[in-house]
Amino acid sequence: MNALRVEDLNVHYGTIHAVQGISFSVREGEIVSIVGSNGAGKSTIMWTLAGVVASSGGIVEILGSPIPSKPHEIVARGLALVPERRRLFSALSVQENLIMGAYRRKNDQKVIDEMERCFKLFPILRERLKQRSGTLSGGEQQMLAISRALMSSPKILLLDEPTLGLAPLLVETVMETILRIRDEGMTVLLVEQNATRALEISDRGYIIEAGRFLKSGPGPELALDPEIRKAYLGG
Amino acid sequence: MFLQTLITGLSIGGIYALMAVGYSLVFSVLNFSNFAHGAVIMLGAYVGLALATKLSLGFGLVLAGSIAGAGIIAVLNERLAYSSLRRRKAPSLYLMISAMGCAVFLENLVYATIGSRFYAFPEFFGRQVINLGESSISLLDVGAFLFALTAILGLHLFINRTRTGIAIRAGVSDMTMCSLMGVDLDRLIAIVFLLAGGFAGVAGVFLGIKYLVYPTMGWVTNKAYIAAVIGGLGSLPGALVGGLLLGIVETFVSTYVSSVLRDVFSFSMLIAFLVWRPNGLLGQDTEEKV
Amino acid sequence: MTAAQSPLLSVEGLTKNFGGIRAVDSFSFGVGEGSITGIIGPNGAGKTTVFNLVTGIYRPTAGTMLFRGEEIGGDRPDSIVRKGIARTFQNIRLFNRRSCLENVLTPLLQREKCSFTGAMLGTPGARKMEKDLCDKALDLLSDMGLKKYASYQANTLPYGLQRKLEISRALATDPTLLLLDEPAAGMNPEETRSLANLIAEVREKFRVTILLIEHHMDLVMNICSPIIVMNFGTLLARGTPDEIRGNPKVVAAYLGKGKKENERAEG
Amino acid sequence: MDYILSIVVLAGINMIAVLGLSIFTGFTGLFSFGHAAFVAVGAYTSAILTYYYSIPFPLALIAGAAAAGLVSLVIGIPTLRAKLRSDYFAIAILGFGEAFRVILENLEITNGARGLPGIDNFTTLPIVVVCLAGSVLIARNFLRSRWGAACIAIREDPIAAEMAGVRLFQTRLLSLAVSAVYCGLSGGLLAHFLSFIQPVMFTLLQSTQLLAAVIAGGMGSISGPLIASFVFIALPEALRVAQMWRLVAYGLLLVLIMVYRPQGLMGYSELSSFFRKKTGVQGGQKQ
Repeated sequence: MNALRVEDLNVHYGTIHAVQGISFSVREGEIVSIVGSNGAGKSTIMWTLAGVVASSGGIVEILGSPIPSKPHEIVARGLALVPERRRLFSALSVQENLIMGAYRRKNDQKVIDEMERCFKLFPILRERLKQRSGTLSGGEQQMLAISRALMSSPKILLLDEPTLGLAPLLVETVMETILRIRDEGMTVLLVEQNATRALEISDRGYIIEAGRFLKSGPGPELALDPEIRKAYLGG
Repeated sequence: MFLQTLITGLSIGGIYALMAVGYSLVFSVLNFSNFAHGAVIMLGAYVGLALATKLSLGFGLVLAGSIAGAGIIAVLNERLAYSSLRRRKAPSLYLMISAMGCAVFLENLVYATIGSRFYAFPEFFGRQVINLGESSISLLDVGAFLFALTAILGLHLFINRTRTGIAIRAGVSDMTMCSLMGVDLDRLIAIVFLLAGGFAGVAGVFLGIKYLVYPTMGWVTNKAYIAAVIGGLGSLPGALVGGLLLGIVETFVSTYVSSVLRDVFSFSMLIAFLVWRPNGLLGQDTEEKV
Repeated sequence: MTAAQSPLLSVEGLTKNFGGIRAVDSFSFGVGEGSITGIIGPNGAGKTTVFNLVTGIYRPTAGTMLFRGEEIGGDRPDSIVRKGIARTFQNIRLFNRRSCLENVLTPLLQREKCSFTGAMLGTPGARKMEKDLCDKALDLLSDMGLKKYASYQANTLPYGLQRKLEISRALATDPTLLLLDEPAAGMNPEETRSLANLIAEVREKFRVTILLIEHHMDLVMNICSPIIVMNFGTLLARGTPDEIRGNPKVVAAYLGKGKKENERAEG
Repeated sequence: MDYILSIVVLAGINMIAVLGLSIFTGFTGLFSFGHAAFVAVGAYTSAILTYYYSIPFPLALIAGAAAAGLVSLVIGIPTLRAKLRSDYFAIAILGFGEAFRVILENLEITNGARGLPGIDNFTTLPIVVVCLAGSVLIARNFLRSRWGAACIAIREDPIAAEMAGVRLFQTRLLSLAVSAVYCGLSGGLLAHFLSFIQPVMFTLLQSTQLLAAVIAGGMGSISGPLIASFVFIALPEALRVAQMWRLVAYGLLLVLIMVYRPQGLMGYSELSSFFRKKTGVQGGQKQ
């Protein structure tokens, strides 16, 4: 079954047609990447799926039914977004950020269980629990951002440039975490500028340029496609 | 003399702080100066007055009724005058002008319907005084001060310890991300206005008992606004510190310098803070990045 | 016309901190007179911050910026404009509710010295000067192919023409150096090609040096030389389009590395 | 007849102040809750000059307007130089207006809160008409000069304005001073029409009414606010609506405009294009 199905999605910012009739789907348990250069419309797709940016036409279905309009209703349907540049609640502690992630859970024990699950993925967070999240290092912030999204135990996780600004070693950690998350049964939609590594771990990938898909295919295969290089560096 | 002045200053400052909390709460979440807060305080005082005189309720019930009444008024105010502006992300200035319109509207509506008469609360506390050496303090002043301290401390705990409180702080940090955590923003903002209105109710009752109840009594909150700016708009401890500081400074200026200069001094402080320290004493520095 | 001759703009050790974040980190580069220099780099590399520093919108944390040999670090934006640097913005910033003519007329008026009382009383001299400047503005608009839109309100123009109008307004400040921040953003390949032609034309006609940030690589590779590549706020590479395209560091910065390379970097 | 005449004169006087604030708010994009203070400066300065020193009325008027311009620099220089957030600026000038009123209430020369009675009745309808016409003319010229163009550029986009060579601080300060001069002139006329002034005539409420006229009339238009201010003064006066109900309506109007039509009741674009045709900035360029 499709976890996410998008058909003919269009988004306008004023006079700019940022997303131009894009269609794709993500099956349950898949990792799907959308790669492309800056300004191609990747983040816009993510914000639209999360309900923050309004689309100007198109169909979005989540687990077989139409997506609600408000962000908090979308979260309730099992979709969580880790946005570009993390957007942590910087004045709040690590613990409070995690509690916010589980805002919809009324059961305290469930919240604690979810937190334990996150600590298993990222043990460092347990040590930082009381620290203000704004004072964490870049890598730790990314781990917290992913954990915060996981706290709502989503069925579909959207990751927008999770490796932006990270050193190679941390890029590896993030990518391996994504694989682990998928193995636990989650569906992942990944948007990356860091195309090679993202496609390597993806079941399928799409190359986007100027608001349109240029090409799609199995991830590792697409990673070697010269078309990508062209999309990024011209040809 | 000095001690007496200090204590008077603290008690006035306590009431300033109660009022400043409402400004700070709304500012922290919606980033605008809600000048209608003064009118809500005034209406809270009228609600309390009606309960006390028409229904002859006791102090506790009057306070509770006034908190509830002002809280509801504040929520309605947000729904009718601010919510659509907020949803279309209008500049904070538009919200402020709308708030100013609300203040003028509500105040003159009371003036036109209830009238400009001054009303007094029944004497809940009598004229009891406590003697401390040479100085004497009225029970009301002590009560107001202690109540202000307790209420603000309570709010502080609520904001820091409860799930809703954390959500409010998360909203202050990043509204969009707050909604992506599953928070219904409309509901969250209604809670913020309910809290601000509740504090307005308390302030209205204390203000009405200490002075009198009349349509323009809300303008005193200009001072509360100054207190909020001094402490740092959007900061709760700031509202307390700013309120107490302004109360003390004002009382000292009027006692030792001149009572005429008191208000000039306060407004000059407002301008000075806005120009040189817009984040106040305890407010957080906003990042330089545009 | 080669870049190496005399650097019109030379930037040394430019650094900018925002709170704890270092957006630009001792970045050095030069722009040769008459060149079309391109700045590229992945998302968040600090390119627009460099523009904001050069035009005085931000104050640098450290570093020097010499324009025609004169230090401009710390100057107000309007005085930098008067020294001859003009720019356009990533998200077009026009005077939206004014006509195209007024958009171009505004910078022209700012360059004139005129008597305040004369203007207030509407003396014939003041009137004449207004008329002359209007004509000058119209000439500029017609050079840019916008003459027939002169009386249109700026925000009613289609997107591509708004970009053009913004470039016209920048040219009206009589610049020596023109900074273009993602001029092709939101354009389709066809519009991008005609923009490339326009940029080359503008350089000839107005004798300006051009420094541009762009993500449309076709545009950059076709008209820019040299190209400067930024990553993490510093200089990653500099060279001709072919050198840049073949540079493995640049490719890695854009496309990222595979698993093996990442693990190699670890050791 | 006298009654109607006095309404017209009052409306005309008010229109001059609204015109001034319109330059500052409608065309430069800065909001103020304190312009009543500049009306007060003009009123008191000119009244004191004719009352105590028997200075000729025209000179006193000019002095009042000039004094208002100078006083505006006192608040304008620190606040505009600091580049306050626009709402902080509106509040700072509110604080200034309130502080200024308190000072007026306590000075000897202004006769404190009781006010100055017995000012000579110099203001007549022809004088108001001449002043208003001159004000409109100069405002028009100002707005199409390089300074006016700079003001409008700042309103549209301060950063783009700077990159078009506009001096931000100087232009904003100039706009404030010009608007204060207009308010000062209006105050001088007011004092010599009512022949009695007192500090409560220049409160925050008055500032809010001026701002309401500008916002209601339409930002970036000269004619809109003029019509609005005439309607605001003349209509309730003619219908003999009690002051407090009038204020109820002003308050409601401000909220409704912000919620439904922040560009002003008459709409931004029609009025601005109407204005543009009149000034002829684009004259002769139509294809």
